[in-house]
Amino acid sequence: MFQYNEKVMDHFANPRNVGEIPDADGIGEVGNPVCGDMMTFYIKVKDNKIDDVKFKTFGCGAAIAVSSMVSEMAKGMTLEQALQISNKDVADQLGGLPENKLHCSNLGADALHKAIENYMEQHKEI
Amino acid sequence: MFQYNEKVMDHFANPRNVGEIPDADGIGEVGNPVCGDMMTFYIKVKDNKIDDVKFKTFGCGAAIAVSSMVSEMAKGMTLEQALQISNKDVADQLGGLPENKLHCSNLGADALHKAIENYMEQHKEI
Amino acid sequence: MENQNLIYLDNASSTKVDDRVIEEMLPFIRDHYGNPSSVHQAGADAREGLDTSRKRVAHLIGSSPEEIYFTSCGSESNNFALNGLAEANQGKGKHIISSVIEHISILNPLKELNKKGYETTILPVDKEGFINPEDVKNAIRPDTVLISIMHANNEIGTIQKIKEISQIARGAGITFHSDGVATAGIIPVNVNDLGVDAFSFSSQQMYGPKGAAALYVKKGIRIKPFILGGVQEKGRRSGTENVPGIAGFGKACEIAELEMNPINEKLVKLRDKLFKGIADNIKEVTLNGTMEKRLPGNVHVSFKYIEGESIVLFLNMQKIMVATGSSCASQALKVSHVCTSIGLDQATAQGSILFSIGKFNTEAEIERVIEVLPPIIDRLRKMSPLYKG
Amino acid sequence: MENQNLIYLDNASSTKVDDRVIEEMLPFIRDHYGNPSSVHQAGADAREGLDTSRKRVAHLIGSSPEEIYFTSCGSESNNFALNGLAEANQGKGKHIISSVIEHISILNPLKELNKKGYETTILPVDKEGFINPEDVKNAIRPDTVLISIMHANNEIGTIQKIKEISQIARGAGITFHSDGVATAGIIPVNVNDLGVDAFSFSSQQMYGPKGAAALYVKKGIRIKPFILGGVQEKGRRSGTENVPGIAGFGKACEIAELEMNPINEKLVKLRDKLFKGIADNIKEVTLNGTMEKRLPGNVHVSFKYIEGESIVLFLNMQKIMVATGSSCASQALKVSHVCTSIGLDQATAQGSILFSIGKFNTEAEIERVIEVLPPIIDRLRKMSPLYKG
Ligand SMILES: Cc1ncc(COP(=O)(O)O)c(C=O)c1O
Ligand SMILES: Cc1ncc(COP(=O)(O)O)c(C=O)c1O
Repeated sequence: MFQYNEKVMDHFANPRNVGEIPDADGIGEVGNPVCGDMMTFYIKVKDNKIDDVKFKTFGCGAAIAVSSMVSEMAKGMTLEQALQISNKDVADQLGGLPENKLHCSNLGADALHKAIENYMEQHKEI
Repeated sequence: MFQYNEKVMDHFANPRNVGEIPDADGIGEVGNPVCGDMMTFYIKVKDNKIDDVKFKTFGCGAAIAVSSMVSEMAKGMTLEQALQISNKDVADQLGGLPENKLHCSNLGADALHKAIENYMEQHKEI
Repeated sequence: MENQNLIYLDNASSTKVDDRVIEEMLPFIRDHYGNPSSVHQAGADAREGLDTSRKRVAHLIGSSPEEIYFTSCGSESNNFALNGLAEANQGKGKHIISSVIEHISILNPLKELNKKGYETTILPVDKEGFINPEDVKNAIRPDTVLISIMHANNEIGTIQKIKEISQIARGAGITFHSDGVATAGIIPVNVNDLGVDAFSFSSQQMYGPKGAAALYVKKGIRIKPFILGGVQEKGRRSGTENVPGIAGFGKACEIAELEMNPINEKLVKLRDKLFKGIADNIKEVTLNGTMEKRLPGNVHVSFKYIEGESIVLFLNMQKIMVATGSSCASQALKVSHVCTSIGLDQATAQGSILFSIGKFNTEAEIERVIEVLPPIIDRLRKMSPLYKG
Repeated sequence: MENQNLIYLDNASSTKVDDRVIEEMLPFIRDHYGNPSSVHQAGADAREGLDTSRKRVAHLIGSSPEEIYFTSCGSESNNFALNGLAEANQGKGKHIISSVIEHISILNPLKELNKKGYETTILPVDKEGFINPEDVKNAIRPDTVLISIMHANNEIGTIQKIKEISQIARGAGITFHSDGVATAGIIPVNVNDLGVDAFSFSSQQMYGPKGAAALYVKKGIRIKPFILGGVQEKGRRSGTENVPGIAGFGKACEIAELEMNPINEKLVKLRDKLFKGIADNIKEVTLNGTMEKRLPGNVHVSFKYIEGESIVLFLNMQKIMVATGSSCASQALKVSHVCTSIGLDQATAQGSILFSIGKFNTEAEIERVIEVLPPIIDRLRKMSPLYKG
């Protein structure tokens, strides 16, 4: 039994939305090399919606697949909707992750949320 | 590797001199059921020589082979010669015994000696 | 040695491996040689062998796969259980209850635990080999942490009243281990029915390969690891797994579960035929153990006046393979403690023979034994100084 | 998975079993199924498998057969050695010296010994992975009972100066154990030359089957038994022996002894070719370990800015099987302690890959790796937030 299912392997092998957005509206970073996974998310926001999203990930198969899946899920969502995405939703969308990957590598939603928060801080309408 | 060599197995399968001598000149007994081996030796003595020897043995393959070999070795020997036979000689004549059989089962010479001593006690010439 | 015509009646010591088990093992010897801990496909293939096996092994005894820890042999499972359960629960106390009739891989670790400050109560058995559950009850102390009573005895075949004993243990809140090496895969075992918290069993007694065994540990029961290192077997039994052996073990469990009933019908017939054949043709024979709750293939008898190893050797010359409890035949040079524990005197114990019938034995083989045995016994008795008949 | 065209470069984790080894095992799986402790011929046939193997295993390391104790895996040998040697000699004291670079089946038992009141000095290594013999000397105390230093490291391949260390140990009258799982059967080992009192090694790292390993214990050295029960392995490691596995282990030792030299000439060539191919085609790669005293098939590198498991997975898609020390790929979720012990920073350690070349690998396979690897590294780096290049 291979540790990752086919959907995870597909997102790992062909990750969607890899890259940076030079003029991103929000940037979010989670993880560090000690735990083995790091993700940086970039978003462009238009009309309170996620117009574009890109990521860069240092990490294992799960981390890359999770990043890819989150980016795909988030695109087109309102910021509020995107903030609702949980790490568990992402794992579910991927058809499940190995037990031992659920904690360390499944941080994609957190990275996305950080990017949104980063955007919101810059655009606080008082 | 079978634990006993061919010579031992031959003496075990076809033991020489099994039986009792009803009018034995000497009887020697060694061992007990606790250690798993018991031997009784019977001798007939003529002109200070072992004229006939028989044994009965309760015991393992080694014990039976040893009894058979001792009986064969002793027949025709003077009593003095027979008293010289050591348990080690018997094992050697058998081409060797397994290590763990050297102590408990290799008592044939002792039984023979006891039979000779038993004869001698009855025939003490003062 | 040519195996043709060999009559193997020592199935309690080790069984012939079922061909279907060998087929299951071969791909794991030849092709799936990866380490189950490896990330790549070769690792995954090996891991799959472990996973499949764990499910099958668990199914045989009615446990969940997560409760199975693979080990290398029954003795390891027993050592793991005793040390692991005693030490994980020593906060509660240091008293252990077991029985005289246990396998040496229980009795010797208990002696070692004695040296480490544990106290042990070793219960006696009656002449049929039963431990009295009342004795267990009476032996319980406030500081009792562990009870270990074997499911069935591998020599005389007596099947213990494990359910009664486990109820007593449970009632007192004491962890209960049972050595099931002689029963799992042979007679029905369901760990929940039996009420055990831990259960040792092994592959080679059920037509599986040597080198694989297991310890069942009920979820929630604390146990100290036995081999420390990597996280194999959840870190409780580290070391690269014997994948082919474990795969074979799993298959053996699966087969055993499916085929146990018809096999046992056959074994009981052969057993009873052999019993009768011996009793009808040979005098002064003791049938040891009990008739009611006996392992199906077990014929354990004592021939008076003669010693077991020489019987084994004469039978061996006829290509009949059996076991004896005689001291000469044991590497430790001690007569079987099981024989003496049921009250056999030393001489009778020395003459004990175990014919353990297995699924590959035939009626013709049993008939051959009945034919060959009497003259051997006669011959040895005529050679024996104890025999006056 | 089809094994065709699979490029297996994870020989440090487990090796493909040599066909001749399988041939040696099969009769012991199929025909000689007796228990080696049994008196009859079926027992003798199995025993002969053990005896033959023990001679071959002993011969490989220059010991006598009586000094070999069979176990089930390298971890068991290490646990046995540490616990057994420490406890048998605890009259002398309770201090043990070892190193940071040892396998976890050494480090974890040492932690457990700590809990039992032993003190441990865990020596550091330099950036090539060497333990300084002077450090060993300086760590010795009057109550030091045991020194355990591995022969070669299974990850970075550094071969320690065991002779120098054993001389220090011997000079101080301290028992010296070495974990030789990564070396026996791979590079020449002679226990007398090395001067070790105990030595762990295993079958599956030398083209033998899983489930068999050994501990050499020099005659006269006291060691406490590991598994208690019957008198198998002189009572120090009880339990029915994995006869087919052990027979295969013996054959693997025999083959290794005969063929080691030409194999290693080939391995060194392939290793150096792979080294060069990687260094020439990929930037910011660290070659870990040392060039002089390195295991012949070992290519351990760290690719900066990326994580190991994803490299392993991409290579796996190309049917290339390798290992990584990254935390994500370890079941324990920790980055390799070996990588950090030689001073790699965390990020670099996460990107470490071990290509372990074995005797079945070919030059064409190495060339394929050199071709396939650079675009994978490139792709992952382009995905990495750490890579600015
Ligand atoms: C140096 C070293 N020691 C010990 C072991 C443990 O061996 P096993 O996995 O067979 O228990 C290994 C395994 O890779 C090793 O490389
Ligand atoms: C009841 C029982 N327990 C434990 C064992 C030990 O098993 P192993 O020899 O596989 O270590 C045996 C072996 O015959 C046994 O019969």
